[in-house]
Amino acid sequence: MSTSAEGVLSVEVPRGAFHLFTNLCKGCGLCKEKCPKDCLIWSECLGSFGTPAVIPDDPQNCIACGICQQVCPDCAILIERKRVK
Amino acid sequence: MGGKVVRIALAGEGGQGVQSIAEIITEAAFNEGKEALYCPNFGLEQRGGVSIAFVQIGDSRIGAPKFKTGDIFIALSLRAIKRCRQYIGPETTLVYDSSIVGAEAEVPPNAARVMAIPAIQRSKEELHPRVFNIVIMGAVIGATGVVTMEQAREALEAKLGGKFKQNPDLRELNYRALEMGRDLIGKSGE
Amino acid sequence: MASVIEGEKKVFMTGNEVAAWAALAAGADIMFGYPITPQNEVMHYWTRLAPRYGRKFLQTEDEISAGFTTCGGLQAGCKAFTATAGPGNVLMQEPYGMAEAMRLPLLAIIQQRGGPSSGTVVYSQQEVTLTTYGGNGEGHRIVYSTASHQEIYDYVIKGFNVAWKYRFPTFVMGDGYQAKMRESMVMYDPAARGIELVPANPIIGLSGEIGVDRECVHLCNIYSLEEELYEVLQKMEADYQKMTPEVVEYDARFCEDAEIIVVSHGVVSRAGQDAVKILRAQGFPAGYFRPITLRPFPQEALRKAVENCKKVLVVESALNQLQRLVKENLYDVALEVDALAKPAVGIIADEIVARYKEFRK
Amino acid sequence: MSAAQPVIQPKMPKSWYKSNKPHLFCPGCGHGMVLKALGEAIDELGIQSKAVFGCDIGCSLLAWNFLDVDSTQTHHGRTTPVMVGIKRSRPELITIAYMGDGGGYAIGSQHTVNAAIRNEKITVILVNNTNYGMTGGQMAPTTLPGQITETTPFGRDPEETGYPTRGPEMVAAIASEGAYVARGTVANFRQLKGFIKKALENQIAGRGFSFVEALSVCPTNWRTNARDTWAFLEDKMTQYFPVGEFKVPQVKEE
Repeated sequence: MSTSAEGVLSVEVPRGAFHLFTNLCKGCGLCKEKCPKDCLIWSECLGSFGTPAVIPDDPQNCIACGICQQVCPDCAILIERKRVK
Repeated sequence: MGGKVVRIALAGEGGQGVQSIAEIITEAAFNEGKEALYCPNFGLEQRGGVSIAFVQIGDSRIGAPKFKTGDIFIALSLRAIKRCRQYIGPETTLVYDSSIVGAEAEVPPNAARVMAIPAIQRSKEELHPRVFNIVIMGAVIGATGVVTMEQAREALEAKLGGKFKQNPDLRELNYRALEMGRDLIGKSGE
Repeated sequence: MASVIEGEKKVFMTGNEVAAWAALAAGADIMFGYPITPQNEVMHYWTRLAPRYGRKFLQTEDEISAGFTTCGGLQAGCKAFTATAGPGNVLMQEPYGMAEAMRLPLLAIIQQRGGPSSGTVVYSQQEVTLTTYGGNGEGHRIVYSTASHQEIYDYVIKGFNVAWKYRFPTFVMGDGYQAKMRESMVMYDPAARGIELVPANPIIGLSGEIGVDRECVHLCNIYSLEEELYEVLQKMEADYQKMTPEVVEYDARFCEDAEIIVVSHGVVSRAGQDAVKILRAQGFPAGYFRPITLRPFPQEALRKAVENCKKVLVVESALNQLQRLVKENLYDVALEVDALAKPAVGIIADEIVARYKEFRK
Repeated sequence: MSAAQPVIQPKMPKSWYKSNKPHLFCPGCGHGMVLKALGEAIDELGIQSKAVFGCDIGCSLLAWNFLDVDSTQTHHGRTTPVMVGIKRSRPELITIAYMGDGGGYAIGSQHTVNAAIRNEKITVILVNNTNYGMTGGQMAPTTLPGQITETTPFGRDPEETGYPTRGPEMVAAIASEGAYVARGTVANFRQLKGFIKKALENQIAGRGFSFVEALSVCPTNWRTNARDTWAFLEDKMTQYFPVGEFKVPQVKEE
């Protein structure tokens, strides 16, 4: 996991990368509940409302399906997918 | 202010055509270059009740749209006399149709002059019951001289020209009704 | 836009018809309306005339909607207008408020009827308070009170111009008599009389690509902080005060040596003027004052008019509406104020003359 | 991470106004999802510069500067007539009336009904979260039977207060041919976006009134955690408010 100066939490996952923009995350947890692998947990980093931001528990569990990105009301999550060769 | 303003109130049952008479007379006065103001009483009586038209014709700008008492008051029904007696004063000539039963008892004693004219009867016998209101219009013109007969005929033409075209006999009928009304009052508007 | 009236044309028609013609001549693009007596014929004539000149109309589900569709049309940059009366005027206070707040050049023709509630469909001057100060604001509106068909025509044209120039909702307020009665007046092409029509322009739905040619527009109508709104209102009031001397109108006659000044507005001022002439002819030093704009009120002019007089006689077809405005604007002048107040009833010159003489005693 | 690497940007619709994000809606509020679906639909249709967005009062007012689109704030319940006024005056504009269930089904219900009947060529997006959010969670026309709100502290009793308004069903019943009516849910983003896009396309084609109700969530006033929020939407609300298209214009094949 890396945290950029802009407050982006980035996690390399097997099929790509999970990015979370802490300045946008309000910690609602809707994404957490929708994750089909149930792999999102509250991280140590705080979001814009001072609540914890989400992060995959184990990068290996994240399949980069993009559902968390889709349900986020604040566009705080970005899933980058590697091109399948 | 300036010259004398003639004030005319017409009252009748809805459908008797008092508003049309007022409209045609004021239109004629306007065409003659006079100042005219026609104010309909469009109260709740608009449908099924007493309909009143207030007409003022003069040489210069007319003041308030309504007036207290008219120079001439034309009543076409008993209810119209009862309801509108407030517009009859010591300077008012009251004209009503002689067929109205019980009218005499309702006539305010202060009217300057009272004339009962057989407009309904004569129009029915000699012309057509439908032109009764034109007979009344002739009576108004006869009594007040606010417009010339020529202008009245032109205003009629403007209002009913379409019907006259379809049935030219109607034109003659209306003209005769106009003259009948004037003669019933016994005064010439020309 | 082809001119609606060629040259000058003397006509004999109802005030509602005059209003529709005036809106056409003023370059109105679209009318939104809802039936209510005695305004209906404004819509009737408009719907017959508008298609000839490529203008539009929508009959809405109620006056609230008619007012708000008008607001939408104005934001989109069209000369939109509406007409209403009585209870409809009450419902329209809500959209008028939006027009006030967002500085939309709304023009409404009001034909006052008797109130409160459904009252009568006939006549009154009881919508003065409502039209000038109705709504949850400070009455940043322009209200013309007309006295004749000529004025309905003149002030509807002027009203559109003033609204689009100063961006305050503008009202041309007549009444049931003026709506329904017929009298002569002269219609004209505003351009032929040198009246330039203020062009309309959109404040939303602008041309150009967002992010390339322009920024997007976010029109705000609700503020989070009291201070924010205060600032907006301060600016509004400052603009209004600045505009006032340019817009305010009145008619004053025989006031210099008058002992009692008859103050009336709208159609009643016709009787007021006649009464003063009668009184003068009889040797009474009567004066005549008529505010043409009820908002902004011709305060300065009225105060000047009453300088030498002892009493003011307010005459209105309402109980205490013009009177309230008069008293407010003469608040510190030592004057006796009396009223001939006949709510929802017409007033004639003789009554004013009689009241004047009584008041004089 | 090397310095040459571009800074990663969140994937917001182009038609979102970026500088005021994070937006003002509460954590977990469904408005963000509905407006994301709308934003993406606007982007895909390329109508950002000719759309006019009008928002109601209630939580939807917070959307007044949400989009990078010409926008206007109206009054409670009055967004539909304002948008009708704009559309009637400037038919080339794409007008979007954005409101909540209170605005569209209670205080402004006459405008919803009559705009539908007149087949006004505007798009209405109505967010149904079963309560009045902005004012603190009172009963809305859409509050479910038994649901507790600030003004139904013992649960909504249909005997007292009637049953929830089924808006799209009503609109579909009264709108004429050419209208498009659907109900989506923020739980099915792709479908919701599809409905909104079709609704806008319907306006662009000038066919008629288009109306999309979006079932949404209000964790703040529902006082629910994320799990219960989804559960209320997906298990309770959809039972009463079926998702799908209720009226689709018959488009003639050329």
